[in-house]
Amino acid sequence: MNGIHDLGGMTCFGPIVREDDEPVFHSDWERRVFAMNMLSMGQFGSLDQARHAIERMDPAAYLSTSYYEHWLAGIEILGRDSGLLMDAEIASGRSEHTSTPSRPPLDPEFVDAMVRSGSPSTRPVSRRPTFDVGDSVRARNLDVRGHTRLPRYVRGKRGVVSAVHGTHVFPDTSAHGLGENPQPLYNVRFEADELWGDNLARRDCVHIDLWEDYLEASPVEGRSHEQ
Amino acid sequence: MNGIHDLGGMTCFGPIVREDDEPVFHSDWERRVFAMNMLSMGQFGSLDQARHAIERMDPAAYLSTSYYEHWLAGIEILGRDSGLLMDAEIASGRSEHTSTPSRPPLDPEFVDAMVRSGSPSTRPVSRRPTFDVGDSVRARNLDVRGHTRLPRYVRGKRGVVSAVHGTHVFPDTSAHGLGENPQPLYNVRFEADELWGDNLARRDCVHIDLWEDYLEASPVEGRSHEQ
Amino acid sequence: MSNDHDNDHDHDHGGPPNPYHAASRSDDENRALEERVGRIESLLLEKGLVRQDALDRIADIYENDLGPMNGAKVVARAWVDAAFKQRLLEDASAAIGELGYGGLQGEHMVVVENTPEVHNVVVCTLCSCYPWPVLGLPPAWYKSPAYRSRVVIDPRSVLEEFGTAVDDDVEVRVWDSSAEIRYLVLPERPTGTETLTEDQLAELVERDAMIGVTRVAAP
Amino acid sequence: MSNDHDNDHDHDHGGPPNPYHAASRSDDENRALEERVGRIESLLLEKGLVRQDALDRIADIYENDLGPMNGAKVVARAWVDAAFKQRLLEDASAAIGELGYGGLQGEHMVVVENTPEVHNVVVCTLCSCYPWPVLGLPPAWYKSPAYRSRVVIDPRSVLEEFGTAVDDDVEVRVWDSSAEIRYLVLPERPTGTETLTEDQLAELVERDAMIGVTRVAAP
Repeated sequence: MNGIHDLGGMTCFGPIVREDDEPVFHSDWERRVFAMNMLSMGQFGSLDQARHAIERMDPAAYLSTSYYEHWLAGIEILGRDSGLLMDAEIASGRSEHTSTPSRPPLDPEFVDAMVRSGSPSTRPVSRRPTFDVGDSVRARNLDVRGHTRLPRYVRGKRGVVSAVHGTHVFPDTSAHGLGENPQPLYNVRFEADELWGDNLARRDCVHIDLWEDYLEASPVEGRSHEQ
Repeated sequence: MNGIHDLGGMTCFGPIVREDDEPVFHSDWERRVFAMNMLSMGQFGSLDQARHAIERMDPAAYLSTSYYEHWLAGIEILGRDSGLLMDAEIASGRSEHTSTPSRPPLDPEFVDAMVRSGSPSTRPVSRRPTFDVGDSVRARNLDVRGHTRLPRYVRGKRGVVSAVHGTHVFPDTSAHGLGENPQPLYNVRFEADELWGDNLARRDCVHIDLWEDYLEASPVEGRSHEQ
Repeated sequence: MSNDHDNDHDHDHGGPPNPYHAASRSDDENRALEERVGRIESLLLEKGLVRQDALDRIADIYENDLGPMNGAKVVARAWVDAAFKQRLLEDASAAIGELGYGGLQGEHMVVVENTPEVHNVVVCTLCSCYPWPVLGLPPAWYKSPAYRSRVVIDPRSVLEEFGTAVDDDVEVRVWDSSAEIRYLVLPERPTGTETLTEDQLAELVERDAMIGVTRVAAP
Repeated sequence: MSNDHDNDHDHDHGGPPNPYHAASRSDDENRALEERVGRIESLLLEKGLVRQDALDRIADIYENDLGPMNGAKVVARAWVDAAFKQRLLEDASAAIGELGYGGLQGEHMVVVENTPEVHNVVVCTLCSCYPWPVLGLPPAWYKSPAYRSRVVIDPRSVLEEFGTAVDDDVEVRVWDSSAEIRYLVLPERPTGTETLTEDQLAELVERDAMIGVTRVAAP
């Protein structure tokens, strides 16, 4: 999905507004949204599903609401998608049907353990990476209608593998309940002039993490992909 | 400028909402905005400048307001840019300084003539086109910070010239008072799989008009641009 | 924008609301807009930048004189007059001028022909370019982010929404009006119209078919 | 969003307003949000999907226990302990674990080192990925469209806004956190800090320097 969240490379949002002595939460409702999102995610779906829920917000709303409003929208969308919440319930705040959670609610001790141990995205799968550090690659220009972590700004661009990160869950399938499809994850370095303009002359680059299915080999001479 | 107006290729706006028996104007204010924009443009700037004014709207406002609200915002922005209107005047609706229009206001007869004759963007400049129908070209990947009519979705992509349109005013300079810089304008055909995804297999294409400065030759074998 | 709208984030089901349509504005919002428009209008008039009679005139032209009935006549003529059609496809501005149409936002016309092999559809992804002399001012959907964004990447799903099925072996050509060239689609003449007059044919031709999102239906 | 904001379209001068900051919400808007949040919270509690004590616990952890003071200790240790620094650059998760930090949103850490030749800066263009165990939750600007969109295409102008000038011959490396790898910048140790203790050094290290938008200033 080529969504409004895919912001990399836009130049229309003006200066960056900072806040002195910014609190962790600006108001009590932000704190509550943060907590609910962290604890409901396991009931409603995966982190990838939660990200995709926010990506499906109305684009104008996405741009005109604050961060924890995105999370709030995400909880509502994902709760509905999961079948555990209904529109009428979200509107009223009162449970109107019984739904069976997939697991009991987390207790504080489990919360402590979850924060401490995290939830690694690596999987013990021995899939030999196709690419090695130093290899020239091209980010494929893929038409993906669902969730993807291949931003538009790198699609079709050539870069060089700078790290091999091991085998990680693939968000494009994970976000849609289509399995973890673990595969090699790479860090790829793209030069600024390749990404942003052949009229640029800057010593800058972007490093980004890309899964194997996003990449193809690219001969150094720079032949474009041909079917 | 990579702005919110550059919408081609996004897939997040949902279904297209149509209106049965849609009137030309939905309300009187739309009619008045249309008329004002048409007649003030000559005072405030060129069509390219007017387009760029709208492009500079706050992105969230751009997505959450209707078309003639864009035009209204454009009149305000361009009026201010031109020095003919001041913030305080726009807020109050009362003139607070005298400014000299560059020309007298149009009368109804001139309006009739303007609508009839139009305002061609061709210029009698004999600049020999570099490309011919059938030539393989690549839309350059240009970093343009101001107005441009080179949308992001074609940048860096290969296509074939399908028509040569003559010599036209160049919007990238015209929109910034940097001269008309007339140059050959081409229609270029891009295949769907080149633009949108190497995983696509559809007999579709996009034809788009691109100025000579947006293009470079592209050997058929598809070598990427190299500096 | 109302608070109801702002607080309603579940737009992924059934699509987003459509703030892009002024028709969906509340009375309060329209009133606020009337006032804002009134302020800028007073200012332009007081400063001598525009004249009221000229404002009225231009609105009148586009509300009453120009519209898709012009384009329909061009299409009908092309259907009945092969030589005209030839001229239309070779130099659309001149051929359209023969019928008395042309001028603002139609200075550089190109007509693209639908055939059994090719279906054409027109958009302006960057703003709202449209051939005013032959179609009038564009409908709101033509200017909406939904249409502008999607028709270039997924024209078939857009055409489907308009009820237009296109076979897999037909090529869909999307024309993105990025310059001052303006595009008009010459639809296919429907079967069963052999006995109709040029005027009767013109009555069959609707705006959306000349944008390319629909076909001309048989009578 | 207030009407004042909606009707104010002239954002090209001095930049847009910042609806992305909850701090800029009106009392009415915050009240409406409190109510909406209250409804969903009641629902989750009533349905047995979450427990109030667990909600309180997780908010408490991120409000009080985790924050940039953790990252600052990692940086200070790297400045004073060359072997630790080596381990940090080779396997950041393990080295950071030596100091007791790790876990959620820091499972796969990478530390990138600023040098006189290279300046690193971190972003998540697609959402808001950030190394929570060492920096806590991200500031609003890190999650804003302005930062996310521009730092990849024009990092030098972003750094300038943060008061960070970068010489033309220094390479700016932008790290876009598109996967579950989390990045921490190891800033350059400022000159004139040779006599400071590790704890004193840690106090110099601010959040923004570990994101890479600023440098660590000399004391």
